Amino acid sequence: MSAPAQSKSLKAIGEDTWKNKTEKVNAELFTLTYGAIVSQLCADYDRDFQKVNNHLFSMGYNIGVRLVEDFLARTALPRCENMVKTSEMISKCAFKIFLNMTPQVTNWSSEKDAFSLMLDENPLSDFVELPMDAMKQLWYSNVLSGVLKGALEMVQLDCDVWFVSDILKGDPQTELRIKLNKVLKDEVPIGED
Amino acid sequence: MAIYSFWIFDKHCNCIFDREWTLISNSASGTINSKQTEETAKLLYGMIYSLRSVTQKLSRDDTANDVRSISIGKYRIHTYCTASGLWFVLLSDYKQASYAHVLQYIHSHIYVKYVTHNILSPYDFAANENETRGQGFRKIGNRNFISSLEAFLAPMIAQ
Amino acid sequence: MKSKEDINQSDKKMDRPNVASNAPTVADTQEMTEQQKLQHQLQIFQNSLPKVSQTAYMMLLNECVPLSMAVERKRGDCNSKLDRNCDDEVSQAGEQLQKIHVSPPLDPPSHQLCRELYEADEEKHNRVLDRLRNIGFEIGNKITELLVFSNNPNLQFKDMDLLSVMKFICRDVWRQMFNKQIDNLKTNHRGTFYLFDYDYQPIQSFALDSESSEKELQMVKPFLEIAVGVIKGVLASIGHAPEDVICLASYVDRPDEKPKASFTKGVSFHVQITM
Amino acid sequence: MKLSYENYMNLLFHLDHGQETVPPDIARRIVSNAVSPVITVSSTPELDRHIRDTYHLDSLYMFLRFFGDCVSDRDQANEYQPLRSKEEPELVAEPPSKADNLIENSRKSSLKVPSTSSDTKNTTTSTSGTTGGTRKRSNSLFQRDQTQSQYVRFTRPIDDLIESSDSNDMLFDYHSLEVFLENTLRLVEEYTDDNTPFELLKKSLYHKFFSLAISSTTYLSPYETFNHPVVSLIAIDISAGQGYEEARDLLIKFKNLNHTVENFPIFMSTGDILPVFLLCYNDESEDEQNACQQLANQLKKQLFVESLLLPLWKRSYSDHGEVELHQPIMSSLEEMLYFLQSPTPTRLPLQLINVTYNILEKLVKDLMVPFMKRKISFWEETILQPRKSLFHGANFFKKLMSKNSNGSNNHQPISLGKDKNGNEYFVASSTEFLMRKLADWSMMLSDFKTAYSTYESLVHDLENFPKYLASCFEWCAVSVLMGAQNIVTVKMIKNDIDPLIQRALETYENCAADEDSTGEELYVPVRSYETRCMFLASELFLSLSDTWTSTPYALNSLETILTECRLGPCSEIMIWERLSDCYYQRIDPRIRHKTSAQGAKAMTDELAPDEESNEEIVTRGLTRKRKAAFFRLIAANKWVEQKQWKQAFWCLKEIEEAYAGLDFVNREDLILARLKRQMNEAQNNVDESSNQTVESGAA
Amino acid sequence: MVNLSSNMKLIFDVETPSYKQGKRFRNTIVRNPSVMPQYFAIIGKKDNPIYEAEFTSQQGQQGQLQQGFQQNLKELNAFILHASLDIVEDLQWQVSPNAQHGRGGLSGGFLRSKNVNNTDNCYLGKVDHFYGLAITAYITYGGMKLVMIHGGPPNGNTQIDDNMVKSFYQEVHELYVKTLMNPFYKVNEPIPSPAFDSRVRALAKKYLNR
Repeated sequence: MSAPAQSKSLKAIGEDTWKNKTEKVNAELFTLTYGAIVSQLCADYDRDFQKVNNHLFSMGYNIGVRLVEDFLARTALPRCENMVKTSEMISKCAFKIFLNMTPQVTNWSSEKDAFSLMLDENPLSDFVELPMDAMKQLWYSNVLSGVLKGALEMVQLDCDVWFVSDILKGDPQTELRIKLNKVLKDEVPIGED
Repeated sequence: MAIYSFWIFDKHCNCIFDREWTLISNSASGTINSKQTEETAKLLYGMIYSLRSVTQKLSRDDTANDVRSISIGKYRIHTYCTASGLWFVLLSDYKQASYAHVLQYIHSHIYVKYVTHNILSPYDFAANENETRGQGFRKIGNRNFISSLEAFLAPMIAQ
Repeated sequence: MKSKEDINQSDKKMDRPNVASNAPTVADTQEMTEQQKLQHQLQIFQNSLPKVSQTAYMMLLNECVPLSMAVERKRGDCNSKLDRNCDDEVSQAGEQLQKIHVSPPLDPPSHQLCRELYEADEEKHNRVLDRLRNIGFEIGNKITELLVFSNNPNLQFKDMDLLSVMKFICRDVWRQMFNKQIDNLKTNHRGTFYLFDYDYQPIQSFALDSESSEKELQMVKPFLEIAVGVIKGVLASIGHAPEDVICLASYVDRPDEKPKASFTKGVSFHVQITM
Repeated sequence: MKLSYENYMNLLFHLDHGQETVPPDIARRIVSNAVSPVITVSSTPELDRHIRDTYHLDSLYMFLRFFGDCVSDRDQANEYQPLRSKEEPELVAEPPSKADNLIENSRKSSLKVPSTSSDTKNTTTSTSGTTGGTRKRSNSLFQRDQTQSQYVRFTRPIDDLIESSDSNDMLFDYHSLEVFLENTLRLVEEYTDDNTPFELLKKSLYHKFFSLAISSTTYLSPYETFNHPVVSLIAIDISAGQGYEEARDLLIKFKNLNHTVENFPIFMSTGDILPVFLLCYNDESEDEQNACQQLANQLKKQLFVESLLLPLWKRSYSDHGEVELHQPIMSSLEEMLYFLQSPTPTRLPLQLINVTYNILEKLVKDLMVPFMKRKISFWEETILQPRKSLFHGANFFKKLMSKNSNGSNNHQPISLGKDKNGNEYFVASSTEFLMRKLADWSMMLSDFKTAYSTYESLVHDLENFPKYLASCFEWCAVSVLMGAQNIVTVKMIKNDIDPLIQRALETYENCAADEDSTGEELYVPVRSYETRCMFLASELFLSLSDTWTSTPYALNSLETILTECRLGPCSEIMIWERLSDCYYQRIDPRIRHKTSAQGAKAMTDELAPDEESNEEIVTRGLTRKRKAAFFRLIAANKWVEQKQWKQAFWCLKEIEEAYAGLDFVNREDLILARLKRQMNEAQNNVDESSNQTVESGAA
Repeated sequence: MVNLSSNMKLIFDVETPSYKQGKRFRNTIVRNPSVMPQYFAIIGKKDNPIYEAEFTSQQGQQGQLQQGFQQNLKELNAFILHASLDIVEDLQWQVSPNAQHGRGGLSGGFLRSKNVNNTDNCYLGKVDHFYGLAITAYITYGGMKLVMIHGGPPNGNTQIDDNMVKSFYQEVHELYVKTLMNPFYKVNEPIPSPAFDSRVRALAKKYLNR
């Protein structure tokens, strides 16, 4: 079986699901809402952005563990056999279905266990300009890391997910890194092993 | 009677929901999340698990090669496994060739809606290590899930 | 920033019906009243704008509640330790985590946080609700500017009175946020309004593992607070200072003729504006 | 208690009233006063000497000028401050002299000011509230208050006026006005301190300024008759033995002024001036009293001239209280200036003052007003009626006539005449000028309806005489604003009044432009008419009850004055301040009660913050407070430029609230901060110099 | 006595009342006619500016300094602008004859559409004037007031090209909404973003000082 054929069908699944099976909401409202949350956190933590990052991540995790079920239910896709497949699934299906975007997959590690998603558009951070004090520390879209972390964990992929760079911080692009730690083993009932 | 019982197992090998019907004439008959069926659930899971292990060993490449249904004399056991490790299992009349779409519907329209999106409900029914590997006891108990499921499955009982 | 293409596309889509509506021909408008036509065009236009998944949005919105509780926990921890270094420790740890790309410590799962919120003492509980209302207020305060209602048939900018602002909330704001309108709006024409939403979308999937109970209602109640904040925010953007606006959410029974929804109760937002 | 007209206009000398509000109708009162009949005073040198000896006043005129303005208000008597040691109830209660009885029934008391300190001022209020029955309302739409047509102005003898006038004279003199202001401001500086309430005082100063700009007792205009004398008082001194001979000679001299005085204006006629003899005598002398009475009868029989008997002297006068007189409100600028620059307090016995007022009331009620009315009805019958029947509904015929006469370039040759300087004017006896006089006198008598219709019909006759025409338009508008004040509607302003004013201004403008192009760098006199027109319009608009509607018109006029008229710096600042006042008054009627309620609340200092914000929502866009503050700021800046620190200080105080808490207008590089710095520096300089004087004094 | 020596006098020179022209004794000081600066501000709900800028003409000949407002106006601009808010608010609540239902075709939705019609009644046009300076204004739905003082040529009233000015306002409005979407930006607070500033200036260059 050829990889391109597979990926094309993933793309088709993503687009079809987005087009026909997804209730939609205005992207600007989404941006606005996320912004309100981040700004509330910044206020709560008195601009200790490290804590804000952690909270966003944690919030994302709690979303991801549930969102993945929704995703699987919509697409009925099976588990991926490798990270390449996973990366395409994330980019062409998951991002497409939920955020109507398709980040580019690049920067593969030589072991093919780590890759980057290039978010050249990001509905979370549309219009955002970081204040000076947040430029250094805040990963504005960190909720995404959490979501991916949570979602992947639910399909037995223990990964680390983090932002490498962000346009908001003055970087040339926004890069989200996903690195597989290990594939979790399916549990075995007591007595079967 | 077209269907006899319905089960959901999670990735911790726990049965998190079961439903057994006893009367064809009464779709409300039978038990929900019953203690008595605990043993049956374990046996059922064990069987599916073993079969699955075998099939996976038989397959040549990495692509999925899952058990869809198991047919045994009077019954047919339909299984639907999600990538997140949930198993939806339906015991039916042997005549029913496939209930995959039914199980998929239950997953996507009932389970996701009333369990996954119910923020008051856990997404993982094992609260700690001791409740994994088939040792868990928590069940899906919320009325919206049950009533939707009943409404969906009721017509099939008498088919 | 959204891609230029999207904007341009929406422009094009905008223009066509626009021209049509200005054209003197009556033929194509015979079937629709002017008002309906404007509504229709508004719909077409809104459909053409960038979108994301409603599910993702709803999860984000709902996750605010456990998040706010998690914040309360963290802050409570720090306070109870009475340790001035507490903050520093955490952030240092965070920085280290960042460097080695290990995931930061996670908060408890959402359902647990919801339970904690339910069990929290009144003071904590209120702080969490305040936090939620703040988030909602921020959304509401800005959404007015975002939603153009100059020629929106639902609201004329120049002859805007309180009632039309409330209608704007019921129709436009609600539809944007919850994909539905408020079911019923009542007013005494002296600054008091009741907005009834019989199947308030964010909570429709919510239930505890038992029959409907007071506990369940109380646990769900914080999820109404963002909407409360939104209403206050919209009013503030129109010039009614938050101090002058009282907005309270409560449960109401669904009228019989309304179709059954999953959640047991409808929601009523009681808005009172000091004039 | 109500603040009296006079106290308000001279508020600087009545600072105890400083926290009251502007009297209602003030603009109309000022205008009424400004166009009130002028009375010339001529007297024999003997009489003047006698007065100088007794009362230290140069002449009878110098004595009488203090009694101008609203005669029935008896302002000078109100100045009476009883000395604590003296109790003089009898004086107050003393029955009026014989002359008083004659006019008793015509005294009016409605606007008399009750006493503040004691009941000794009852002299002014002792008479009953009966109103003079002679005048009745001619039209219910044209309201009038009871003091109207009670105003008079005194001036020097006609020959005196003519001698000192020049055809290039302004209606008012910009320069003198400025000097007057400067002097007044100096007085303000002297009379006030940092704690003096200043809001009302500032308004009072403006109205004083306004009244001087619109009135003159010395300038005889060829185009209107407001400043032309109506009565000529001819006074002789009975005590000095003067009698019939002197009186007759003086009368003849007066009657012959037309011929004897070089430059006697062709637009004036002594025939339209009522001569009245004033026989001054010593009240203690029975003989003199009798002589007066007899002489009065004789003068009436033989010369057909009425006489008034003024008991100018009496030893007992000085036994009682004396009053320090204030300057009259309407006086010539030159006199004002003179007294401002060299203030010499004038004191007269209270009793004499009351007696004099009694005589003057008699003059006004019994002689002057009836005379004017007789004249008016005569002109109405002889000029107006025939015209009406002739031209009624046949305007085209009239136009035809005027066209024809235009063709021959000789319109109604009898009407026009040239004076010695070659200026062509309507002569006093011309139909046009008599009609003008009819209108002006109606105006003086507060018969605004007649005034309006006469001005209006005159407009057609004067089409080719722009200077006459312009003034006609102007007074047409003024008569409506004066007469129909409370019923003026938006529509009336828009369709009738404002167009009249605009036409007046345009016409003045054209005249001025013509003369500008011919003349050298001189400010042509017609400009002063234009300026006055705008002053009048602004103040009368501002006095309308619907200020929301009317203030824009007032603003328009004031802004034009600022940009077009060559006022001196202080005068200009007065206008800037007035602009600010206008904006403060621009309050939508819908919220007027609210703002006043708010003001009341602010006084009690119990304004909750959210309550306030609510108020703001309701009042948004319905006031012009920010505009007002801005113009006040400009005024402050200009005061600083003039080094009028006190005025600047007051302005800044007035806008303090408006700009409080607004960071962006309080920045260091902006004007407000700069002004504050300059004020401080000036303050420091003053302190330093005063320190120095102290030091040097100590040394 | 006739004229003022003060620097404030400069303000007078540019005045020409609407119904009168050409007074002989108006001292006009000849200034470069190409100099047409603008002072622009976005005013928040408490009369606080959340953004301010002065635009200067770039049009002058080589070597000519970019000229802004004269010093005396510079220190006054904020006040002129503040004063005009009364009128802006007045207009804001007036029912516009043009804003009737069904007129103007297509309606709202989201601002970014750049649909001209949906911001029609936000633009108030010239609202005020002060001695030859014209003041235009624009209100956003959330009640922000965009106000601009247009400096004028020395010998007449400033001419406002409504289409250009309106386009400027509309695009600034769009920028403002984008700013508003920034969660770190709180409604009614000053806009500190240099990007916003440079974009507004670019718009000014595009529409106002060509």
